[in-house]
Amino acid sequence: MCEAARSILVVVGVLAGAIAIAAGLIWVERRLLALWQDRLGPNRVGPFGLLQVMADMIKIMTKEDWVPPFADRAVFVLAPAIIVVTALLSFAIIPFAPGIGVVDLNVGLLFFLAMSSLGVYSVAFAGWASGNKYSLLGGLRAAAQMLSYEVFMGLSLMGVVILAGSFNLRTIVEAQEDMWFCIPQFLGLVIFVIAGVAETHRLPFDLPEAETELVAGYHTEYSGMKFGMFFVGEYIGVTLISALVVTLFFGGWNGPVLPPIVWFLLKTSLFICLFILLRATFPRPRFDQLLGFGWKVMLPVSLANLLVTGAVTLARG
Amino acid sequence: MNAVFYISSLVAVIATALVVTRVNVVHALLYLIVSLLAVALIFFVLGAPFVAALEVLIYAGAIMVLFVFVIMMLNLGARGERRQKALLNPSIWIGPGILAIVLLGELVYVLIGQELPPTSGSEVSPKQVSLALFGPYALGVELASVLLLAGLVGAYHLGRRVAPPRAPSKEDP
Amino acid sequence: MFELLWLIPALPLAGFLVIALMGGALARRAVAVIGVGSVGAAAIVSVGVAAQFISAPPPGDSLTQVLWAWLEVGLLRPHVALCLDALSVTMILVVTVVGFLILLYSAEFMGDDESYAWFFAYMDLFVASMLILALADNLFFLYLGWEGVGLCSYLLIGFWYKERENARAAMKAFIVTRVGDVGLAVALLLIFTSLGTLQIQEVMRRAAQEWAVGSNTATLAAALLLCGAVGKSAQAPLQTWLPDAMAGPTPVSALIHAATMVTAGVYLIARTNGLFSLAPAVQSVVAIIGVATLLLGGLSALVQRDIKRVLAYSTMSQIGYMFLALGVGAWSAAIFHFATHAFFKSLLFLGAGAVLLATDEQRDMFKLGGLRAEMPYTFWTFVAGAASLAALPLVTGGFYSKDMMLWNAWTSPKGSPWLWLGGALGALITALYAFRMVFLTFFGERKSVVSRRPGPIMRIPMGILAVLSIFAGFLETPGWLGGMDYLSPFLGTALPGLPHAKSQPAMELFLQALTSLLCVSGVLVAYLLFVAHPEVPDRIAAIKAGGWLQGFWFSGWGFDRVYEFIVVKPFVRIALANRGDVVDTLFTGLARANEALHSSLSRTQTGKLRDYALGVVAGAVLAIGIMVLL
Amino acid sequence: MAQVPMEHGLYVAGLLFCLGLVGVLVRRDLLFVLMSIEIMLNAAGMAFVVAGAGWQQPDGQIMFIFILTMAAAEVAVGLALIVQFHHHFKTLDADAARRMRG
Repeated sequence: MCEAARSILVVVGVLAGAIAIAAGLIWVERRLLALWQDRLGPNRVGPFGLLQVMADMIKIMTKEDWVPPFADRAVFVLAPAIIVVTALLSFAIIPFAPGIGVVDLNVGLLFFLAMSSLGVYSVAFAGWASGNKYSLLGGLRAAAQMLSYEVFMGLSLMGVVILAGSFNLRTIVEAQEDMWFCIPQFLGLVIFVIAGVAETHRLPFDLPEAETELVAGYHTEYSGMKFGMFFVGEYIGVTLISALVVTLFFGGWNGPVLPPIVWFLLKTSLFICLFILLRATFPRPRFDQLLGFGWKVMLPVSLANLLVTGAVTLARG
Repeated sequence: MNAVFYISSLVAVIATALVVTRVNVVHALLYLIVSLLAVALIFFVLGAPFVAALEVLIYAGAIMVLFVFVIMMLNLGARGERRQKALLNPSIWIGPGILAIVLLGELVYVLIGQELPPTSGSEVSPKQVSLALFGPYALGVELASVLLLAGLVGAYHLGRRVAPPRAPSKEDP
Repeated sequence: MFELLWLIPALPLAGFLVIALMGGALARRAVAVIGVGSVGAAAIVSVGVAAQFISAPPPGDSLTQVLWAWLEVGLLRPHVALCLDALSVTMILVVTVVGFLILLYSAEFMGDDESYAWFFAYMDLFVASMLILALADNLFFLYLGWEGVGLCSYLLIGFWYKERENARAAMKAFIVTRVGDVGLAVALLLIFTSLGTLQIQEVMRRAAQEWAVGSNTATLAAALLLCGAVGKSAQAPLQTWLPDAMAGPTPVSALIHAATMVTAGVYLIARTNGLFSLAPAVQSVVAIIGVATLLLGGLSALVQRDIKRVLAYSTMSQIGYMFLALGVGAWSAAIFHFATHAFFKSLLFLGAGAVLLATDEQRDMFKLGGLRAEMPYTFWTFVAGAASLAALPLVTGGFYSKDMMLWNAWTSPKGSPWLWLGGALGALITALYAFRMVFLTFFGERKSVVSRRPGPIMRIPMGILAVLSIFAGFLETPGWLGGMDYLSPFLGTALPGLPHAKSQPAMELFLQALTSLLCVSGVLVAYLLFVAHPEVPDRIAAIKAGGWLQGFWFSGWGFDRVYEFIVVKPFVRIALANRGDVVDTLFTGLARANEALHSSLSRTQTGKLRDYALGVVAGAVLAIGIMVLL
Repeated sequence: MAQVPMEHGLYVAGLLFCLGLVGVLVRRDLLFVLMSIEIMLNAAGMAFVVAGAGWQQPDGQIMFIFILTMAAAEVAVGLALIVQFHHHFKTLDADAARRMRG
């Protein structure tokens, strides 16, 4: 009974935590961007504008939830849910600390990859269902981009799997007690971060929603809470990728003195900030450059990384 | 957990039936994805987590996305719905339906007499699968890679638009 | 020298291959050099081999050179093997020497022909085939040569195939000889099935052991062999192709249809003499066929107008003599006459060729005449040949060979005075037509223009052959005339001799005198009829019986008409009746049924993907159903 | 983990296969045909996995992986063909390409 209650508590905690962090990120991002771009950012609602999130929520909730008549209603409604659901489901396999985690899946890493590959449908269907040509183009771009980068994402993680000898994230974290995988798998880390940015289609890889060319791409027609879900889904994705980077490459909860869960949250926050820094600094490439970079640079590099890792592991016996 | 199996089976069958009968290709595709996810769940509860993950990752996540991609590229969907409906007059279902039922009957007939073990519920881990895959089945892996290469080359060649598209051929009298 | 035996057929074959494969690229002179030279080289090798054979005979008086195993099917293991004995030595000598001389002659004679290269290619192939035929160690290999010469004969008769008649003649020759060849093929099968071998010496040995004299199998085998021989050697009743075969170029007639190929039948019978000895009935038939043909051919030759047809009928008749000799068991005499005949008949053909060349293909003797002064060289050589043909006593080769045959026909155990009488009568007729030809062509008033005289390349072979046809006879002379006998004992090593019943010099002398008288009188009669009183023949022809006889003989005793009536016409009628092809209805019916089936099946090809898939699935369901339920 | 009779899993696989079969036979739109083929392939793979689970052997899963590979290659080529088809005929109706009928 106690076990069941604990499980439920963890699940609820993780869900709430993830959503809360994602929501909080909206404020964090705006503040940080303002800081780096030498402007103010939201600072009126509450101390340091902290309540700005609440204001935005109220606004978004009360907006008219409009579905365009030319849209495919069912798919239009379904699409934003997918991204939030898949991203949240991925949190199930993250080991936050010893004993804290939703499931201990021995194909955990594959589960994450599977979920992220399902996330493609969200943007693709959103773009298609809107019945708008910009949206369609945005959806197409999103599909192509996510499909491409998923490949390297998976490949870049295989180095970690080889070193840890398991798909289980908990085992992977435990395998990093002596050395974080960011050292032997530095290349994998770089690829994974780039692929992660592409997967969440944040700047500089936000071509599916490029405002200047596609009028916000696949979510042009969305409004109200449906738009809010895309918006929040993106921040959940950022959080998820950061958490995974920490888990896979930076030793997860491992760290001296402080309790494991604190270490984990600290590291994750650091990487979230890094994502925001990326957005603040990089320009947006052309779409063909994006795909070309993916297939012509990332794929060979990740394959080489995998090959070398495998060879070294074999050589060491 | 047995309930999960039966529920997923039901979902898979219903979703698949809907795939076959839909007129909107995107809806059909969505149902197909649901069906595949349900099958993945079946795999999982039957103790095959590795292929369950692959089912989602490759089948639902990659192969079906290709379909979506093509649908979006050709801009199909709602536009062709009425025409699709016209193509599916009820009488067309009779022959295939009978054939399928006969085939299913044959299958059931074969299985009824057999003494098959129940699924044990214990897991066949990814490690076991990998060991067998790169052990006795190594040749199969090589062949599969060759097949993929052939598919790659074939798809590239077919996908190229070399000649300007021909005028649509006249409907034969 | 013996180890070079294989070169003898191989050289002309190589010549054929070289010319046939690169004929287009070779100059005419090169073609002539290769074509003639290859046979000449073969002749030199032959002479060398023959010289060694005579001076140092191999053990058992025969020599076999196995080159390689041709094929192996069960018991049938024919080797490509050459067998050299006295008979084949004689044969290859004649074939290569005469062949070389004729080819040499052709080099000039065919000079203007557009298919020069092919002519030499075919001729070389012919010589090669003929040598294979002569040297073959087994009947299977012999049959290869046999068919090879048949093929070359066909190709060369129809050499000027652009004229329909020539092509027809070629086909006729081919088809008529084929009738005989079928007999030979069956004979081979029979021999193989009953004796289990085709190796000639082995066949003779086993036949003598296993078959009784006059047994049915032996008779049948000999009769079938005879069939082949009759066809190839243009004997009655399969002689009709030979006169038409004159459509070919004259050197071809000289080589193939006078000197060599047509005597293949004689060679075959001599070769398989053991079998014929076992079948006395068949041997008698051989003699009767010989006599019948020699009279038939002679009488037909008597009334021909075409100089080459005269020679053709004459050939037929002379081979009839050889058959007569074979029939009475005088194997050596037949081969002796074969040799002398090869010389004088090819000489006559070459002479006729020179005449035709000079007068622009004027074959009608009645339109020739008076060429004696214009072409003295040709005239004298021609006369030498004609004299030998007419067997003018003492001075010609033909006299000695013919005399030997006639004497044997009288004295041999199988002979009889009747056969002798036929032969003697034939001698008279031979003299008559031979000199009719000479007188008509070279005497009397000149009726045609001589445009061209034979050059040295044509003269040399004619001269050599003239010498040979006069002097070849001295190889074998009767007892009272020196009693030279070089050939008979030599051939005796390969061919059984005749049991010399009793020496009857008086009788022999009397008969010789009688035949000599007949020959000389024949010449005289010819002189009277065609030079002194040329109107007499016309007067004879004017009589009803005479005219009819002339027509009858002219047409070669109407064999063509008879065959036309009993073979060709019915065949054509059947073919016409069968124009719709009775048998074909079965096949067309099959085709129709297939078509109907096809069109009903093709209706299933709707082009619709679903229909195909439906077919596949239905089939699968059915197959699985069968597997499940059974 | 579920402990169900192996037949039940196989029945489900068979049912899915037959549904895919009906789809192939009934639909004229090439995309639907291809999707139905995917259903059939997946059902066949499922039968393997179920059998593998029943016998506690990895072979079933391996066969599924091979089928997956095959399906991936097949879809790549099939979709390329469909795109070309659409360029040619401006439709995806398979019957538009019935020029080859007997």
